[in-house]
Amino acid sequence: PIKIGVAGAHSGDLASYGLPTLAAVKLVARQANDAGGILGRRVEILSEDDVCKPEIAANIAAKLVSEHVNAVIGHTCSGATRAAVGIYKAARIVTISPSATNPAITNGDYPNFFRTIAPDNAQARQEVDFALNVLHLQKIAVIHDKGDYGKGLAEFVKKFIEQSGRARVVLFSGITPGAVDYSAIVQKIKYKRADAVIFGGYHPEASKLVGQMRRKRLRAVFISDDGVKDDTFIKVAGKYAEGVYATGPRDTSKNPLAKAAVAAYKKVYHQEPGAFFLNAYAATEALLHAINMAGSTDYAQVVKALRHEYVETPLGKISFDKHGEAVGVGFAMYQVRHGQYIEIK
Amino acid sequence: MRIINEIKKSFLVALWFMFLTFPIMVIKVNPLEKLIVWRWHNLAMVGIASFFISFLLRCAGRWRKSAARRPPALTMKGLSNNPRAYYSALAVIALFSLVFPFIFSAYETSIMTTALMYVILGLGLNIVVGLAGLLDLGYVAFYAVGAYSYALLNYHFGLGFWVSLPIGAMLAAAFGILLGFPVLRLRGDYLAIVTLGFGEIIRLILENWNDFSFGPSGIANIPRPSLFGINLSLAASTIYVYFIALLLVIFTIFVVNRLQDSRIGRAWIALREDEIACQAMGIDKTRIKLAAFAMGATWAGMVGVLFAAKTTFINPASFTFMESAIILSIVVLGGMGSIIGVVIAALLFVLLPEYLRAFADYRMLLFGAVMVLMMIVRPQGIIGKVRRTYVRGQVTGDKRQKNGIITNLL
Amino acid sequence: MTAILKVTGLSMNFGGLRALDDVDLRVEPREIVALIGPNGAGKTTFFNCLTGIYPPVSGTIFMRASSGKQSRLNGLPPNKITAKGMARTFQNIRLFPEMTVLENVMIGCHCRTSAGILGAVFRPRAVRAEEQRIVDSSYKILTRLGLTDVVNDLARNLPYGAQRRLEIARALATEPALLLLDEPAAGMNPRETAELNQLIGKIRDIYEVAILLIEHDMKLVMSLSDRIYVMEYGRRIAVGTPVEVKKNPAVIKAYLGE
Amino acid sequence: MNYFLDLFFSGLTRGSIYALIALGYTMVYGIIGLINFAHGEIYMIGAFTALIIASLLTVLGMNGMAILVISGLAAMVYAAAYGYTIEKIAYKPLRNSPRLAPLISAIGMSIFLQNYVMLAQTSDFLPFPDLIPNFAFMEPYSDFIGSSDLVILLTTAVAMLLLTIMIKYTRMGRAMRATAQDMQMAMLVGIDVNRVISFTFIIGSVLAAIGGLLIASHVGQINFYIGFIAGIKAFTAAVLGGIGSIPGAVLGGFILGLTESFATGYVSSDYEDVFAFGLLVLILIFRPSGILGRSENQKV
Amino acid sequence: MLNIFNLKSYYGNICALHGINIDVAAGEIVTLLGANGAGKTTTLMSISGIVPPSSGEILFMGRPIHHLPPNKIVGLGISQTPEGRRIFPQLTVMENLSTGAYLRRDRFGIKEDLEYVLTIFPILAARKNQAGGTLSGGEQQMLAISRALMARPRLLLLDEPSLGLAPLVIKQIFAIIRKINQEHNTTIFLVEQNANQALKVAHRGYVMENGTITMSGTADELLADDRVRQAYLG
Ligand SMILES: Nc1ncnc2c1ncn2[C@@H]1O[C@H](COP(=O)(O)OP(=O)(O)OP(=O)(O)O)[C@@H](O)[C@H]1O
Ligand SMILES: Nc1ncnc2c1ncn2[C@@H]1O[C@H](COP(=O)(O)OP(=O)(O)OP(=O)(O)O)[C@@H](O)[C@H]1O
Ligand SMILES: [Mg+2]
Ligand SMILES: [Mg+2]
Repeated sequence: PIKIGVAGAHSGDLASYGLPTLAAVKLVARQANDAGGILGRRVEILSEDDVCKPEIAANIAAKLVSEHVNAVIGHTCSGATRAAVGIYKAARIVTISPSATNPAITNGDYPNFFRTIAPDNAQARQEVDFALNVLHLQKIAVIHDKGDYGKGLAEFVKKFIEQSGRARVVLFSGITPGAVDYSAIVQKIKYKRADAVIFGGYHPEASKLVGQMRRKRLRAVFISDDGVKDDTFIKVAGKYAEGVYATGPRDTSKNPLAKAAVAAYKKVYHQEPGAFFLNAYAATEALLHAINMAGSTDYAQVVKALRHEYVETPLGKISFDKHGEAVGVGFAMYQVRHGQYIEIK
Repeated sequence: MRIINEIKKSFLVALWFMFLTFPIMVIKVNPLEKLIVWRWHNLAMVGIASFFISFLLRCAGRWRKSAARRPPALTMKGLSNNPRAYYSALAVIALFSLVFPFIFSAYETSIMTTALMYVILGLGLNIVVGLAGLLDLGYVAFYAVGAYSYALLNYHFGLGFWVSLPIGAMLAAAFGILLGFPVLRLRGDYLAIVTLGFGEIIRLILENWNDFSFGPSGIANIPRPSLFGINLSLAASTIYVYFIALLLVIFTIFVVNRLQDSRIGRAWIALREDEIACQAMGIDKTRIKLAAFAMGATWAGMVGVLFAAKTTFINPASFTFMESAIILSIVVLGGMGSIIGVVIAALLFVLLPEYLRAFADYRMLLFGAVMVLMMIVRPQGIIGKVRRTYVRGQVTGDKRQKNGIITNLL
Repeated sequence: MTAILKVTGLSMNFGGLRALDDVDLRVEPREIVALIGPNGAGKTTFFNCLTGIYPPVSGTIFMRASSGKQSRLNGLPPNKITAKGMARTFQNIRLFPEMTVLENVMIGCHCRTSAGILGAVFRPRAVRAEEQRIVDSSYKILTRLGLTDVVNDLARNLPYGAQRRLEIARALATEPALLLLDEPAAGMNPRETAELNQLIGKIRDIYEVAILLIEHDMKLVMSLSDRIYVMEYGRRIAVGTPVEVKKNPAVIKAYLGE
Repeated sequence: MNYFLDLFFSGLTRGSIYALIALGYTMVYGIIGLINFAHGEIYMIGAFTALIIASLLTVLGMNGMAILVISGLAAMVYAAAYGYTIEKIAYKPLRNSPRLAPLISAIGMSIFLQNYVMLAQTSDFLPFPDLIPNFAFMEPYSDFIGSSDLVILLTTAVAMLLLTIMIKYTRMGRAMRATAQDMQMAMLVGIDVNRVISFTFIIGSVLAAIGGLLIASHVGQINFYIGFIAGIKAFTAAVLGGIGSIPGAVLGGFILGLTESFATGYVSSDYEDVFAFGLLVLILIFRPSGILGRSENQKV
Repeated sequence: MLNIFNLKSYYGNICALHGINIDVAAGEIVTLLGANGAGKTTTLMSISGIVPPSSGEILFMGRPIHHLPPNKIVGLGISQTPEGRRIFPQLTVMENLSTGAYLRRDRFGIKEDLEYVLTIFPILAARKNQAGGTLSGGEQQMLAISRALMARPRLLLLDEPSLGLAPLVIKQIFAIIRKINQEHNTTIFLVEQNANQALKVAHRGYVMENGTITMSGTADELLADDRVRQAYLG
């Protein structure tokens, strides 16, 4: 069989970002197996929980290596990924993360690493360009959730705004995820007279933050990232979600593959898929496709196939560049209008 | 008749649990979609499972009651009284730990290394909690200090593992004293919350002070320990790190063992037992407390350095309160003050979740349940502590004093 | 001065309560002095002020060490006071219950020894010798107090009377010049009390300590003490030899009855 | 000045949230001296139960007020049942054990309950319906204090008052205090200690459920992990005010909330928790048993 | 009134009572003497249900009580003044007294008893609102006895009531024991170290050694017994 390791946070506070990935891989694998497997071989999944902790990730990586997995989908968090990817590299195992966005991972050290999500700097660039060029904002508050994803992104946002010289960062501040109330920071944003908030982080904090902003009649523009471009955000934030901008992969809503993936998920789990579900779905499809194209699970062949073969995924027709970044995902800016993310051309 | 009674009781328990778990186990709502899924099979499962578990526990309880009195606390006395058995057991363990990395996979070696690291952490915290009786819920802070010392010293000054090891230990000790000062007057649970806060403060600083610690994205590419300047392959260095950990464990056991039965160790225990009497015996409470914090922290700092070297990447996510809680659990489950107990508990606590991986999703659920269960079965810890006994050395005096009547004795 | 302990004008408050009110007291070398008075008179509080557990609000405490040096004890922490040669037992027994009897006494030697952490780890010869000395002297004290048979038992498991004796042993291990005993005979039956009576006398003779004693058992007090201080409501109401005190009408009214 | 008031009211809201959970912590601690780490999980289970029942009722087509009342009652009943059961399973067998054993058992319980809810429900965040109505009369003030803030504030105040009265003046309250001070002696005067302890857990859990419902409604979302963070903060608040003291828990909650709010407003939200814990250390240095705590000065 | 047959009690593995037999008739004062650690306190705790006996029987007015929880036993009319007083330190004197009457519902009777104890211990009336923990030793002892009386017991168990008290107070306490017994016809089971005094107030006595009853008889018999004199009267 073809063994795919799925490593990520499957318990603890970050489980909601790791479990959808696991579900996605399972769904894709089941589809492949139902269709007779890949290269006639069954796809088998080994799931491992790293709770987003580097040391556990390293141990798990050693475990997956010793169990001779052919490839790994994961890890969820950048930190865990960075602790594990070197071990996979030494064992020549392809690793595709649906959610690790730290730019440092694709700096060339790890030819075995790929990802189906835009790195922090790319997303940050897009957000800043949009804020400055399209919306012509002047005073921007940059808020983040103190996590490696959110804060990493926010750092880039701040840097790009300052480099542009056309706007000011009036506030750069982290909020504590899970805190029961964000009204103090909302008052501060108000006090600083920011005309926009760029938020780095995930949708639970974003919906809490935007909700409190609007309830306190703070109408500043809210711009956020891929972690927020998620239907759950709209449902949780409800009417307060209206008008929020978020970056995300292009045209997923119309993509039939994406629709099918979400439908398949709902059928099994009776709920909306969580964060990074489509990224993970795409990662798995890309992986299986590459193995199919390579005709074997040989490391070099698969890497080559990943780099050169395009594959249709819920994120679009993608391939990977030499750093491992997905090409063809095409990022766009979205806005919530009438309870839906609408792509802004 | 009795059995029927028991069945009736178990039945009631089952009913209670079915009621208890009803909304959460049976109804699954999807408020987004206004969708409701009823999972009645779960109710049946809960009912049946709780019936049988309750019934079995009842029988076990009855059996336990009828079977004499409580079994005597497990102590190492039996073993240590029998030197031959003791030394042969020791030899077997030594041999096993020596060949371990060569007969098991890199993964198992890696896990075992983690376990050994927790042994040291447990023994270190044992000094603070077990011996000195100071409840510390922020022990992980010192661990973080050690790990970041190595990572940063290496990043900025290129210092190697072996140089950083003592530095990390000393920095951690300094932090131990730093924590010790403000909490000198605090007792029991007030001490616990302040140490918890201290642990959180350290983690938050690491998370927020990017210029210093690189924030939540952490520090990568920390070199593994080198062997006389040679850089080892991944597999070889896994084994190498294992042996370093083993060495540190032996060193820790040696030191802690000696400390326990020393003048300072006795003062720690006296402090734990009765602070006022301890002072009245001429013990300087302040110094002895600070010494305990510093000594405890030293080990955490050392393991921190090793940790950074083993993982090659660190970020603040590794140093959460939960980590402190696990280390504390190791100490308590091991039997406070008992070295072997702590060793066994550390192995248990690290290996158990690993072996529970077989249960995939249920891993942490079972882990929590086992934690509760272990405490109920052995609240005083796996190994009861035995105080050292002294045989009469060349004590001056005579052998007349046998009977207990005071007046004859003087 | 010759007195080993000299207290003048000692006062102590708890909130609004004046627990000690201008108390004077002195103890000469090798003297046994008793402190008696109704419940709540402030006797234990007096001990607590002497040993540094409570800081007195006013008054002075002077103590003469065996070297002849006189020092003021006010404001010192308890451990320093013990180091200066004052040791005590507690009214409610405060042993270290999870330690063995011998270890309890060894703790008493703490302030007369010096091994530190490094010494404990490396165990140089000096430290080993010191440990041996601690064990030996502790053994010796225990032998003298008739606790030889239980040296390796946990203190918690001792019968009450033995615990009281162990407290005395532990205090003796600090090598005091002055021993403070707080109700040593409480909870003992008359025969045990009689034994204790002899024991205290012998301790004085062997260790050449002065003893200050709080006790409600008049038989013990009258037969042991050289002098008696009587307190009521934090104030000293009488002082004198046993015979004098027994006849003092104020004492009879406040304390002895009849 | 206005900014100051804004921050003040933010802190008040946050503080009353902490206080509401801290009350349960402090009650349990007061009686058996246990830091009940599973208390946060009871709060979470209360919120989840409320969500489940509320969603059920919404689907059945009920209207606002009825949903609030029924789901609130369900949350309280279930939280109480969980609190009661947890005490029986995880703490009662350890009543005469070393002090730390129940603490570890509580940590284990907390891990268990989190994962239980995660597995039985979902790891995702779920939107929590806005059960607290928006009062029209609060509309002009909503810049700095909303309806839900007001409701939480009032609930906390009422809960504190009722509890204080109950503990001070009722027979059960006296039994609780007696049990807390000397369990064996309480038995000797005829107090059914088991019942008193169960009762305490039930009251604490009901409070947690009320807190869970109100806070989840205020925040608008829940998942299985919300209890942990809220629990730690509430625990800190309880200690700050003097653990075991009912008014202390509320005072501690407010102080903590205000500190965090002002730290965010005038310094930086990055370090709000550092300020919170820093203040805790500072206060405990000067008052080692919390602001309103009784000093444990035992008579020597 | 109270019959104990072959009672055995353990602490963990340690056997504290090796099968003892004791009978107390209604209206009697019976004293239990013994050296430290003989098991006197354990006997009382077993009667009260705090240390549940492992075998044997305890009958109270003919009814077995050895399997009942402590609160039920108190409900039947047995209350205890335990060793070391065990005052609730943070409750006021009045609150301590009213916890004594915890199981009673007869307001009027409670009030009556309250007045009664305040007349026999007038000092408590003066200390009414003071926290129990700050009372002096003697006051605490009086409070402890009063608290037990507030349950209006049929059988009062007293564990070393004279411990740590001034001579004057000891005399008072023994006088009051006699008074309670005579005026209220309360049966009293008294554990004492102070054997002289105890035998003077008691009608009968038992002597306990190492967890077994070694002697029993009327108070006068015991006072006259040489072994008792030597071992306990000093
Ligand atoms: N820590 C304290 N806080 C408040 N009051 C105290 C404290 N310690 C003692 N007291 C009070 O001070 C007074 C003197 O108490 P102390 O213990 O010194 O009496 P004592 O003479 O030793 O009596 P006894 O013979 O009963 O032991 C008493 O009224 C007591 O309640
Ligand atoms: N909690 C306990 N755990 C273990 N052993 C105990 C415990 N309490 C008492 N014992 C032991 O049980 C025996 C009987 O003790 P008990 O307290 O009943 O004696 P006593 O006759 O009341 O003595 P005293 O005069 O000291 O009050 C003693 O040997 C004692 O060490
Ligand atoms: Mg006293
Ligand atoms: Mg007794």
